[in-house]
Amino acid sequence: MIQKSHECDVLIIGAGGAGLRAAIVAVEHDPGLKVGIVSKVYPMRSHTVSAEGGAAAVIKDFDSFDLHAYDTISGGDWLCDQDAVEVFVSEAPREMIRLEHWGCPWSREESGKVAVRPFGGMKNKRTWYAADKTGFHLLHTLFQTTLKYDGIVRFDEWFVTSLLVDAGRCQGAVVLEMATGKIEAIRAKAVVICTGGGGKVFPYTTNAKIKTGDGMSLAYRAGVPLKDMEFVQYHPTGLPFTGILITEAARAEGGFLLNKDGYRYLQDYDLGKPEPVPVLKSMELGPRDRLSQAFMKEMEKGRTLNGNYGPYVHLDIRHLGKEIINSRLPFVRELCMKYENLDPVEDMIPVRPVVHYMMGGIHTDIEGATPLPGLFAAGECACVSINGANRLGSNSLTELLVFGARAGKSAAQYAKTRNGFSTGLKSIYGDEWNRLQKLYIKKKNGKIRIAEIRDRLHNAMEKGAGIYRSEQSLFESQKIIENLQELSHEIRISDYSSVFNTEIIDALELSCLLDIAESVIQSALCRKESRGSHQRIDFPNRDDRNYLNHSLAYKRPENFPEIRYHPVKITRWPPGERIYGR
Amino acid sequence: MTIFWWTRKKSYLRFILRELTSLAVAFFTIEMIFLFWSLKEGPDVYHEFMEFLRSPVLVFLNLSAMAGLLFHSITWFNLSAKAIVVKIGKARIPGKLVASVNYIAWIIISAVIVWILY
Amino acid sequence: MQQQITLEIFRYNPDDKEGPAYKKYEVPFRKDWVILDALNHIKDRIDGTLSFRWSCRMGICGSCGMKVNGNPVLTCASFLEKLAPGPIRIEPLEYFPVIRDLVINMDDFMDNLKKVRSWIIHEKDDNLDEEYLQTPDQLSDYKQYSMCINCMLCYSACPVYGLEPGFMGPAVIALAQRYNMDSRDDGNKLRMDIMNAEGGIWHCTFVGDCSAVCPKNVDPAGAIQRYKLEGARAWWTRWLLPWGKE
Amino acid sequence: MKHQFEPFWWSWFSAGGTLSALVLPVVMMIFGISVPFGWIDDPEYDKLKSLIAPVSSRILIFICISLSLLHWAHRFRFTLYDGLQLQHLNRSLAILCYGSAILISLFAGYVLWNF
Repeated sequence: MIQKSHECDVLIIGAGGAGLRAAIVAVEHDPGLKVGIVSKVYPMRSHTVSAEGGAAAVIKDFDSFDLHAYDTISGGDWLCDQDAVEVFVSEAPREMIRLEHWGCPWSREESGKVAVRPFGGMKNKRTWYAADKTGFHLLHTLFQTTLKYDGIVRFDEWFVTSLLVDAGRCQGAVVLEMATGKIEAIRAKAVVICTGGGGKVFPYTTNAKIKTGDGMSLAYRAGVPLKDMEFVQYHPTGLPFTGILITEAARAEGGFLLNKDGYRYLQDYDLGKPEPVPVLKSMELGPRDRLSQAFMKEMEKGRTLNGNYGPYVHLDIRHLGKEIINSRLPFVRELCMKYENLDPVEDMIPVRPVVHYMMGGIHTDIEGATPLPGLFAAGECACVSINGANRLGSNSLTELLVFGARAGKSAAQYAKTRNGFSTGLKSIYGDEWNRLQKLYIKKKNGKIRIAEIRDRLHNAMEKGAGIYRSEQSLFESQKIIENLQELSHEIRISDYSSVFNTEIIDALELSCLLDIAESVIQSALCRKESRGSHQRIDFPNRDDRNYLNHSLAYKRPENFPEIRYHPVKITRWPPGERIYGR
Repeated sequence: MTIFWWTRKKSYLRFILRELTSLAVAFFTIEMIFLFWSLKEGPDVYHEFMEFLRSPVLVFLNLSAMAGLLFHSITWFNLSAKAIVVKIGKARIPGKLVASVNYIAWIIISAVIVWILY
Repeated sequence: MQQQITLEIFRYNPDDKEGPAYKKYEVPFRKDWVILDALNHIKDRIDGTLSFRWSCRMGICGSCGMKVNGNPVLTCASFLEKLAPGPIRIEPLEYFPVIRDLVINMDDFMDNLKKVRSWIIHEKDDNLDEEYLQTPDQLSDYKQYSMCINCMLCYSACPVYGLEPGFMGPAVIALAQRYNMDSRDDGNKLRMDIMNAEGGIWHCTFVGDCSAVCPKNVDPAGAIQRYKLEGARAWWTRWLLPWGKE
Repeated sequence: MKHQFEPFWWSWFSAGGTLSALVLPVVMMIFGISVPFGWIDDPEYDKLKSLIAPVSSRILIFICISLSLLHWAHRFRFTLYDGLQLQHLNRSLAILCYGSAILISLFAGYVLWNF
């Protein structure tokens, strides 16, 4: 049943950094608008909370927009849309100052001005930070600020199962209230998707449980293309079991990466000579992707270790001694001890490359609008694109603010041009209700456990679409995913309760993961070059002639997506060579 | 919650014992009032009162009250150190230091009282 | 070393006719497993009907607080090894209504967060060309209170929250204090009225357990006592110096 | 409003708590323990009397006594209120506790006034 109360002018799906920013913009644009935020978790649980390092924005005199733009574009291996990057770098400082005015506890200089620090891939210090919990503070500041607007209505712990699309435009969403199991429609004149990435398609990831690509999948199913999905960023040193990130600082302070023979294997991969003390740009301080790639080569040679959670190597910081570890790397030690039960003062830290971020996402323009009227997107789930083939560190938090604000404003403006809703919504809602009953809620006699499919999916993605890909590996994985898509109709549901049924949510998330997986694989298969984070063994070079293009994956029923290409927007920085580490 | 909620956890029990030290405070305060009353009434009454303090019941009560008073002092000094933020210049004085100031004051005041009386 | 460990988990579903019960599960005993890993093992391999919240598994999202052997903890940061040989009893956080199994209803907290105006209140217009100045010392005045991850452990440790239905509880008051102490904020007076009213600071009897269980060292108990001092000062100023009200 | 006077009572409670924590143990140690056990002699009547006779001493003692009593009243009120869950008797508890503290203080005042 469609209730009048569940009607918004702007409906925001996802309450992380981008969603909250979009909500505030929309309600400030016109306080008369009713802005709904629906999220499957409470806003402060969103994964923005986990970001540690910082957020980039030009604020100091020695810095400039052009430098920030160039770092971003070269970091992205020239796949960024340069008009978007220019907008991004120029709007970043005001967005960050606004957040400062809302109370974000940025770390400061003695003078009281905001402090900035250097970050990988940057020519200048421009990363604002709030100690080592920047994402946490950013998210809580935004969330608490949303509380002051009466025009913002939250639907906490409601899971969106599909978009309401009729008469050629998006008019809301069908939503499952987790606490009661009720399925309802929220009609909205404009919808903004801000649900974050889908790192959980991979087994080893820094991403939280909730990052299952739900929003990408919603748009994808509604016919909106997913852009540049083949680009998945790895971080070279994550804890294999938990995916917790061990910061670069552990290596910068002098940590060694050792294979199973205790050998500093990076010296075999053209990364310099092993010195006892760290040398910039060499060995352990080489670029992230090269380190991740070296790990894969070691693995092929059988020189990695094997644990309960797959292959790994050792990060050894024991020789630094307890005092240095405590004074310079306290957070590393705390994370290891508190969440993985090992003490880096006495034990070597098992590490491996872990999936960190998805550059790709819902295809949007510079205003956050998708090709589907009434539908907007921002944040990691969207692809504007400013991240190109490889995101520059500390750009993601800023992106949430800049493009969250843009998408929120566009949505508010669009909503004001719309008067009512089309009459077809009721039957669309009815169809969705029936689909959910049949596939999940009343599903009987299923055969296969959700976790079983998820494990197989993880294996397939790791093997076929990991750091190195080839046509063969991708084909094999594609077959598996195809099979899993079918198997997913046979999942076994054991929980038939209407109250906080997390098994149904797991099942719904799984279906989204499978969508993300197929789009990643198909996009990777079609891109026959190596660029940024997309490394093809069979096509090791960048190919600007054919692939200075964004890939767009369009969903096809019962088949793998159709891939089309869309040219990269170049304004002032023609493609050049990508140089790391300086 | 049951009426005996404070028996479920050590920390809760400690809390309720801490709160009950107020009985020791009240008991001893009233005892003091009677001491002053006996002083006012003259030497005989005073000596009678001092004898009264020697009775086993009073000794027992006073010993218990003493335990309560000590517990009160210690918990009070430690907790007030957490509530009071003292800054010297720019740095916040750590709680332990504030607590130790409390203890030093305690010793000095006790010594002064003993010195006045004897 | 033992191979398995037993978990006794609180199960409750309002849909079922039977009331709450404890159900036993055997899970592998591993050195690097926390309670949350064991719960996921149960959910994925043994009993798909078990409901609980979790997300980041690194102690920052605040979702996975539960009562383990009677103590409120983040289940992502409590190792099975430290609780061996078991059995380990796992229950939803205390003093909250239970929605189902280990999932609690925290509406009260969410409402109160808004009630105490936990955001910057600033009189002047925003000038977005420059940041407000705030020295590292001014930052350190409130930094500790800004570390709250809203995990609700302190509520579950606070008997007063259990006893006094209207009490706002530790975290919300610490967050109000976080903004009061912020050099950029002008909302102190406004929040003081809320804190002095029913449900505010004067219910607190300084049990102190909220600070003991806080995984982020926020020290809500300290925040509340500081607030009381401030409140008492404001009260006396108002009565003794009525002309000095504003 | 129910909580209008909480800061008032709490102030007395705090002041009394500090004062009693600092002063009472040593006095108790002397009169309640050392003297009865015979570890030290009884304080001499005349000396004690002359110590207390000055108005300033009597004022100090009165402050000490009344604050300690108010400390008790506030703390005991909440011990009953939470510990025995007598929330419904809030008003009566307050009157009972603060009332007796005030009455006993008045008695102490009477004793000291006529010293």
